[in-house]
Amino acid sequence: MNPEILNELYAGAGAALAPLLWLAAGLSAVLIADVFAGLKAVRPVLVPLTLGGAAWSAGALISDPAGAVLGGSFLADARTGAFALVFLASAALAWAQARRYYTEEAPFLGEHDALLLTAPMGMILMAGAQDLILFFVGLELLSIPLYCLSAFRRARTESVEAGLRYFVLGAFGVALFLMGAALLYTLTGSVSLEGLAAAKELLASPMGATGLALLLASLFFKAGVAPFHLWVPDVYQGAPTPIASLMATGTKAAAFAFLLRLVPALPAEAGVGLGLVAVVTMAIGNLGALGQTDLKRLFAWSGVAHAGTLLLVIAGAVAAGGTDHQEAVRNAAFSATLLYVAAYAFSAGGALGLVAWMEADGEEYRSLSRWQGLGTVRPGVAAGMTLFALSLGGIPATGGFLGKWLAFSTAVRAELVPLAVLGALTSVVALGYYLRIVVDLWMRPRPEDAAAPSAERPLAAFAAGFSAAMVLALGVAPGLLLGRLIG
Amino acid sequence: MDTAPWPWLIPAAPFLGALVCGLLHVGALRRRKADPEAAGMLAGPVAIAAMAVAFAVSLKGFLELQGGAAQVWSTRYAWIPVGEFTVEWALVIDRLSSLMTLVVTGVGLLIHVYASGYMKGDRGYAKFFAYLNLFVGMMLMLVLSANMVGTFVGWEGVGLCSYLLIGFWYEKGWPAEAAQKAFVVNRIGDAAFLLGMFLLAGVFGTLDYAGINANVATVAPEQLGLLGLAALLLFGGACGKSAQIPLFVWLPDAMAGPTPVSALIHAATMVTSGIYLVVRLNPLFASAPWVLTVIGAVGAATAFVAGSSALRQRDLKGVLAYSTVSQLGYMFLALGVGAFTSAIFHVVTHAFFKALLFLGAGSVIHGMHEEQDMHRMGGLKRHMPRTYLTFLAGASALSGLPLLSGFFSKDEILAYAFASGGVSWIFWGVGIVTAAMTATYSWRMVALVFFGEERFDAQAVHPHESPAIMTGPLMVLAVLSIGGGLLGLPPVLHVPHLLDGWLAPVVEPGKELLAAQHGGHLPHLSHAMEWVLLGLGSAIAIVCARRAFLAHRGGLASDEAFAARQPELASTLADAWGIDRAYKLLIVQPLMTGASALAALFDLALIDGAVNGIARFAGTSGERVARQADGRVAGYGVVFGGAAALLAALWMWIGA
Amino acid sequence: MPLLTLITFVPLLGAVLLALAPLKDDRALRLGALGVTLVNAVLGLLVWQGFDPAEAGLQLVESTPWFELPGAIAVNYSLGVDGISILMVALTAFLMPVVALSASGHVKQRVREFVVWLLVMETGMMGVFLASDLVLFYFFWEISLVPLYFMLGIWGGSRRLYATVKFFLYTLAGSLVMLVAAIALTYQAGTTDLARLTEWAGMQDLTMQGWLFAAFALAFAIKVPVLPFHTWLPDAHTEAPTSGSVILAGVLLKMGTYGLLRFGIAMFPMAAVEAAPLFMVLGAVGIVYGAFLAMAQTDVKRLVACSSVSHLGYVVLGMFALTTAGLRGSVLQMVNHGLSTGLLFLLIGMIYERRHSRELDAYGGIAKVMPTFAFFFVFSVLSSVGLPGLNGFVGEWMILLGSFEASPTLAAIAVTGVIFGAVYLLRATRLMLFGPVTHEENERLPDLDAREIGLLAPLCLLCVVMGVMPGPFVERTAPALDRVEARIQSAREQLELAATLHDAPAVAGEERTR
Amino acid sequence: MSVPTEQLLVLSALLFSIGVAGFFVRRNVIVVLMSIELMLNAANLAFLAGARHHASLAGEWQAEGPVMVTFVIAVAAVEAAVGLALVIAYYRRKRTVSLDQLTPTLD
Repeated sequence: MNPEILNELYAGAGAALAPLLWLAAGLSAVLIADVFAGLKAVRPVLVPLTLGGAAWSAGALISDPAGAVLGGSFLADARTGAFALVFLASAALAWAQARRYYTEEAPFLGEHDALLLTAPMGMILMAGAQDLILFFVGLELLSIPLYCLSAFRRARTESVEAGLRYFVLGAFGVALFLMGAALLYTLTGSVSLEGLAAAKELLASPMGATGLALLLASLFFKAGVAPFHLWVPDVYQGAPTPIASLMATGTKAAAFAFLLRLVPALPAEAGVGLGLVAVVTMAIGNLGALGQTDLKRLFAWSGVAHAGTLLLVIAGAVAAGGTDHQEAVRNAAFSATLLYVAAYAFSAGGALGLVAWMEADGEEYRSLSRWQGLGTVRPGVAAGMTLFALSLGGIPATGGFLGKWLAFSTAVRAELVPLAVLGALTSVVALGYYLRIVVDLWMRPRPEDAAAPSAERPLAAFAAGFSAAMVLALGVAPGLLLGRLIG
Repeated sequence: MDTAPWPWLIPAAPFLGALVCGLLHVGALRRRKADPEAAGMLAGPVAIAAMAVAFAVSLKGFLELQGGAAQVWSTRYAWIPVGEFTVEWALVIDRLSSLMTLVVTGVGLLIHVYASGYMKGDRGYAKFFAYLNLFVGMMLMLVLSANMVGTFVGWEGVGLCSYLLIGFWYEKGWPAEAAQKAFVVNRIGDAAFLLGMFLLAGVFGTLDYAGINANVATVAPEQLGLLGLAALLLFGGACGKSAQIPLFVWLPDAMAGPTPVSALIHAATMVTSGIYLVVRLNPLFASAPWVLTVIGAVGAATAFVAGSSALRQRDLKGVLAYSTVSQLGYMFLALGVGAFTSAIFHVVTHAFFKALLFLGAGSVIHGMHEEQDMHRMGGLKRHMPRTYLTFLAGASALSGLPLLSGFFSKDEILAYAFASGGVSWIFWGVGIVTAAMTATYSWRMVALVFFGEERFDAQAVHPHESPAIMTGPLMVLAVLSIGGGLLGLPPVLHVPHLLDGWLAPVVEPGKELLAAQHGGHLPHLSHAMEWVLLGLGSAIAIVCARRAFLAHRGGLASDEAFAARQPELASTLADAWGIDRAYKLLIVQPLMTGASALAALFDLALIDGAVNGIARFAGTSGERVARQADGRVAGYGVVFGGAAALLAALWMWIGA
Repeated sequence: MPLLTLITFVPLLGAVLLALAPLKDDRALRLGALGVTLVNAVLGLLVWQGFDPAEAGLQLVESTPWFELPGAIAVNYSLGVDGISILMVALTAFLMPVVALSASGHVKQRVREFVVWLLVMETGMMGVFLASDLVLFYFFWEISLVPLYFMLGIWGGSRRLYATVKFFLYTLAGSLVMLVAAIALTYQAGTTDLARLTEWAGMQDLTMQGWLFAAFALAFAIKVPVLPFHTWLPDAHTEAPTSGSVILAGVLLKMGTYGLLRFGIAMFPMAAVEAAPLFMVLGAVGIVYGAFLAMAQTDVKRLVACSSVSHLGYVVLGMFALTTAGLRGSVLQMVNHGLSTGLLFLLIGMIYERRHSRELDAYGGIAKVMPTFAFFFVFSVLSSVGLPGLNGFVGEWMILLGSFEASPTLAAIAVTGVIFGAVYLLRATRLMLFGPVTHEENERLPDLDAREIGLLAPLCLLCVVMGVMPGPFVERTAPALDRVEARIQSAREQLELAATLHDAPAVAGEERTR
Repeated sequence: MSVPTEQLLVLSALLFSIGVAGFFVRRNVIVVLMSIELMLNAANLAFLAGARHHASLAGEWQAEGPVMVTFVIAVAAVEAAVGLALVIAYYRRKRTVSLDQLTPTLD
C-alpha cells in the first residue's frame, strides 16, 4: 500500500480519533485484565480511567477541534466532541449502574465492560460521520454490542428474548439502511453527506425518495421514532436495566447527532412532514406511557416521546432550509439537540439508574407499585426519582425544561407553530404519568408487605447524585456547562 | 368652607362605645369559666354615655346651625381614589342631617336607657350594647356623610347591625333565619343603590351630595332620563331599607330581635333612612316626576297592604311591625307628592310614637314573661299602669287622634296629596283608608292587651310593671308623642311651621324644580279646604278608634267572629297577603333548586365532565397505543416495512 | 443591597437549610420556617418602603445576563417591581408568615417536607411577580406549580390525588400554550426583556397581537380561573390543606390575574380592547355562576372555593373594563380576595382540626361554643361580601364603578353578585354558627387559642386598614396602571383609525356603484 | 454486451423483496436471518451496480461502492455470529427457534 496515502489519510488523526483510541485501548485492557487473574486489582479502575481519558480528549476537541480526518469521512469538530461527552456520560452511568446489578452473571463482567466500551465508539463515529460508510460502521459498532448486552443475562428468558428481538429487528433495520444507501449511491454517485446535499434535486426522484426513506427509516428505528418504536418497550423491559439506560440515552443521542449532520441533505419541504412524524411520535409515546405500570416500560414509552421532541428540532432545522435565517435555526437546532440529549441522558439515565439500584432489593422494584411511599423510607432515592421525572416532564429548574424550551424554540422559529403547540399539549399527557410516579413516591402510603429497602450501593448513589446535580446545573446554569462547550 | 374635627365625635362616640362594650364582652367571656353568669354589666352605662356624648355633640351642631351657619363640615380624609375623582371620608351637618342626628341620638339615647333595664340578665348583655352602639354609629354615618359612598357605608352598616341584632338570640334558630333574610333583602336594595350611585357618578363626576344637588338643574335634557333611572334605582335601595313593596318582607320577621332593637331599628331610625335619602337628593327626584309618581304609588300600596295586614295580627310586635311598614308607606306617599318636609315630619313623629309603642310592647312582653300573643293577654291595665298610660299615648298618636303628633304629620301628608290633584287623589284616597285602618288596629291592640278579661294563665304568669329605668324613657317618649306635633302645625292655625322653616333651605331646590314643572307654583289649599280635611281626618280617627276599641274590649269575640265570617280574608290578611310565601315559592325555592341543578348538571356533569372526559380519552387511547407493542416481532417488521414505504411515498409526494 | 434577589431567594435558601438541618424536632423546623418567612416579610417591608409611588416604571431593578446559547436568544436574570406587582409582592410577604404559623395546626406529619415546600413556594411566587424577563417569568411560573402539587398531594384530603393532578395538568396545559407563544414573541421581538417586549408588542398589528394575546390569556384564564376553566379550583381548594388553600386563594390565583394584566392587557392593548367584551362577559357571568355554585354546596370549604370563582369574576370584570376605576379596583381586589378568602380558609381549617368535618350539617350553634371563632368567621364573611368599611368593599365598588362605565348591563349583572354573595355566605354562617347545638360532639369544642387569634388578627387588621384607608395601596399602583390605560387609549385610537381606513374604500365603492 | 444497470437494480430489488417477504412471513429465526442476509446481499448488488454505473460515467472506478460492500460482508459475518449465538441462547431457554414462541410482553 502506498504510504503516502496512509499519511494523507491519518494526518492529524491522532487528536481527532483520541476518544476512539482511548476506548479501543481501554476495552482491550479490560479484556486482558479479565484473562489474567493477577490483574484483578486494576479491573475496577480500568473502565473509569478509559471513560475519563476519552472524555478528556473529547473535551479537548471542543476547545481545539481537529477537523475532518480519514479522508474527510470523520469530522472531529466541537460538535462531535460535545456529543461524545454525552455518549461517554451515558456509558459511564450505565457502567456505574451495572456494578452489583448482575448476580449470576457477575463472572462475565469483564466482557460486559468491554462491550460497554465498544458502544460509545460506534456512537462517536455516528456523530462525526461525514459519509454513509463510516456511519454504517459506527451504527454496527453501536448495535452489535447492544444486541449482546441486551441478552447479557442469558440465564433469563426475558433478557435473551430482548436481545433476540432487538437483533432481528435491528438487522432488518440495517438491511433497510443499506438498501437505501445503495439506491442513493447509485443515483448520486456519492456516499458523502456533502455529495448527497449537493445532489439534493436528484433525491426527489422515486429512487432517491425511496433511498432517503429507507435511510430515515433505519435512523428512526434506532431512535425509536413512531411508527418504528414498537420494539422499544419490549427491549427496554427485557434488557438489563443499565443497558436499557444506555440504549435510551446513548443510542438516541447518537441517532439524532447523525440526523443533525443529515439535515443539509434533506429538502426544506420535508420539514413539515418530519414535524408531523415528530408530533405523532410525541403523542404515541406519551399516550403509550400513560397506562404503564412497569417502570422500564414506562421510561421506554417516554423515551419514544422524547425522540419525537428531538425529531421536532430536526424538522425545524430542515424546514428552515433555504430561508435567510437558516444558519441561525440550524445553530439553534444544534444547541437544542445537544442540551436536550444531555438533559435526557442525565434524567432518563438517572431514573433508570435508580430503578437498577432498587432492583438489587428485588425485581419487583421494576413495578411502580413497589415504589409507593418510598419517600418516607428512602427520601434520597425518592427525591432523585422526583427530580428526574420532573426533568423528563420539562418542569423548570431542570435541564429538561430548557431542553424543551430550546426544542420548541427551534420549531417555532422555523414557523412550525401549530406543530409546536400540538407537541406542547402532548407534554401535558407526559406529566400525567410522570406525576403518577411522584404521586406514588410521596403521596401514597407504603404497601404493608413491603420491607424497607436496604440495598446500599455507593457507586449507584454517586451516579444518581451526579445525574441530579447535572440535571439541575443544566436547568439553572446551562451557560456555565454548555456555553463554553457550544461556543 | 371651614372644617372642624368635632363633628366626627358624633359617630365616633358610639363606635368607641361599641369597641369598649365589645371588649367588655370578651372580658365577660373570659370570666365565664369561673362565673357562668358573667355578662359585662358595665356595658350599659358605657353605651349610654357614648349616646349621651353623641347627643350632646349633635346638639352642639344644631346650635351652630342656629347661630347662622348654613353647614358645618368635618375634617375630611381621602378614602377611595377612583381616578377621575376621590371619594372622601367627610361629614356635613346641615339642617337635615342635624335634625336626623338629633332624632337618632335622642331617641337612641332613650332606647339605650330602656335597654339597659330590658336586657338585664341576658348573657350577651355587653355584646348587645356593642351592637346597639355600632348601629347608632352607622346610622349617624349614614345621615352625616357628605357623599353617597359614606352614606352607603352607614347604609350597609346599619344593615349589618340589624342582621346582628335580629339574630341576637341565634340559639333559637329562627332569629338567625330572620336576620339572614333581612340582610339579603336589604342587599337587593343595596345593589340597586350601587347602580344608582354609578349612574350619578357617570353623570356628575362626583358623588358628593352638594355637587349632585347643585348640578341637577343644569343637567342636559338628554341626560334627564338617566337621572330618572338613577332616582328609581336609589328608590329601589330605599325600598329595601325602608321596607316598601316589594322588599318589605324582612321587617315583620325582624321582630325576632330583642324589643329595644325593634324600637331603635325598625321604628325610629334605620327604616327611615330611605326617606332621608330621597329628601337628601330631593332635586334629583324632583327632576324626574315619573319616579316620584312611582314612589307615591309604591308608598300608597305599601301603606294599604301593610295597614290591612296589621288588622289581623295576633302577635303584639307583629301589629307594630306591619304598622311600621304602613307608616313608612305613608312617608313615601308624601315624598311621591313632593311633600319632602311632611315626610320628614312624619319620620320625626313616627320615631317618637313608634319607639314608644315598641318599648311599651317590650315592657308588656317583659312583664308577661316573653308572651307576645295578644290573644293571651288582656286586662293588663291594672298590672302595669305606667306602661298602659304611655302606650295609650303612643297608640293615640299613631291612630291620629286630634292634636297629637301623628295627627298633624299625617294630615299634613294627606292635605298635600289632596292639594296635588291628579293621580295624587288616588294616593289621598288610599291614605284616608289606611288612616282608618291605622286607628282600627291601634285600638284593637290597646283593647286586646290592656282591657277585657285576663286571658293568660294567672297561675304561671304574674304580670308586673317594669322598673323605672324602662318606664322612664317611656314617659319621655310619651310626652314627645303627644307634643311632637308642635314642630309642624298646619298653616290654618297661623303659627309658623317650625320644621318647614328649618328644612326650607334643604328642600328648596327640589321644590323649585317641582314648581317649575307645575307652571311656577306648588299645590296649595284654601283654608276652608284645609279645615274640611282636618275635620275629616279627626272624624275618621275618632270613629274608627272608638269602633275598634269597643269591638275588642270584650275579648276575642270580635276576632273570632271575623275569622268565622270571612275566613279567607282573615287568613290572607294575617298572612300579609301571602307575599312572603309567594316569594319563597316563586323566587327562593326555584333559585336554590336552580343552583343545585346548575352545580350538579351543568358544572359537574358538563364542564367538569368534559375535562375528565379528555383525561379519560387520553387514558383509553393510550391503552390502545400501548397494545400495539405486544412483543410479536414479526408484526413489528410489517409495520416497519409499511411505514418505510409510506415514508418513501411521502417523500415522492413532497418532491413532486 | 440586591433586595429583590434576597426576597426571592432567601426562602429557597431557608428551604435548603431546613431540608438538610440536623433537626429532629418538628417544633424547631416550624420555627425555622416561621423565621425565614418573617425575614422575608421584613424584606417585603423594605421593598414597600423603597418603592417610589410616583414612579410608573420598574423599580429596584436588578439585571445580569443569565445564559446565552448559540442560535438561542440571550436570557437575562432581571428582577424589578412596579405598581402592578408591588401589592402582590407585599401580600405574599405578609401572608407567608401567617401560613407558616397556621401550619402547626394541620400539618402534624412530615413537617420537614412541608416547610421545605412552603418556602420553595414563596420563592416561586416572588419570582413570578418580580421577574422582568419573560423566560425567567415562565421559569418561576411553572416552578410554582410544584410545591402546591406536593402540599395538596401529601397533606390534602381524601380526594387529594385526583385534585392535585388535575390542578397540575390543567394549569400546565394552558402554560404550555403560553410557552409556545412566549417563544414566538421573544424571537419575533429579539429580546426577552419585558419592558422591551411590551414596547415591541404594542407596535404590532391586531392579528399578531390577537394570536399572542389568545395564547397568553388562555394560560392565565385557566390559572385565575375564568369561566369555563374553573373546575379544577373547587377540587383543589377543597382537598388542599389549610395552608395550601390560603396560598392558593391568596397568591397563586392572583398569578393568573396578574398575568392577564401584565401580559394580556398591558402587552397587547389592541387585542385586549378587542377581547375585553368577551372577558367582561366571562367575568360577570363568573360572578353569578360562582355564586350559584356556592349556593348549592354543602361542604363549606367547597363553598368558599366556589366563592373564589365568583370573586375573581369581579377582578376579571374590572380589569377588562379598561377604565381607571376598574383597573385600580381589580388590582386592589386581588389583595382583598387574598385576605378575605385566606381568612375564611384559615377559619375553616381551624374548625376542621377540631371537628374533622367540612359538612355544613355537622355544625350548628358553634357561635355559642366558640364565640371567638364566630366573631372572626362573621368578620371574614363580611369582609368577603364587601361590607363597606372593610377591604372587600373598596375594590368591589371600584370594579363595579369602572365596569359600569364600560358596560352598564354587565355591571348590573355583576351587582347581583353582591346579593348572591350575601346569600351563600350568610347561609353558611347561619348553618355553622347559629341555631341550637345539634351535635353532641360540638358541645365541647375548644375556642380559638392564642396562636390562632394571633394569626387571624393581623389579617383582620389589614382588612380594616385597607377598607378605611386604601389610599396608600392604590397610589402605589396608580402610576403603572395609568400608563397601561394610556396604552389602551392609544390602541383604541389606532383601532378606530384602522376602522375608518377600512370603511373609507367601502364607502367609496358604494358610491361608485350608485 | 454487459448487463444494463437498470436490470441489475431490478434484480437487486427483487432479491431485496424476497428477503423482506421472507422476513415478514417466516417464523423460524434461522430462516429470518437468511432472509436478512439476502437483503444485505441485494444491497451489495445495488452498490456494485451503482459503482459500475458511475465508473462508466466518470471513466474510472470510485472506491466507495466496493469499500462499502467489503464492510457489509464483514459486518454481515459479525451479525451472523452474534445472531446465531443469540439463537442458541434462545433455543436453550425455549427449546425452539420459532419467533412465535417469544414470550408476549403484554398480558
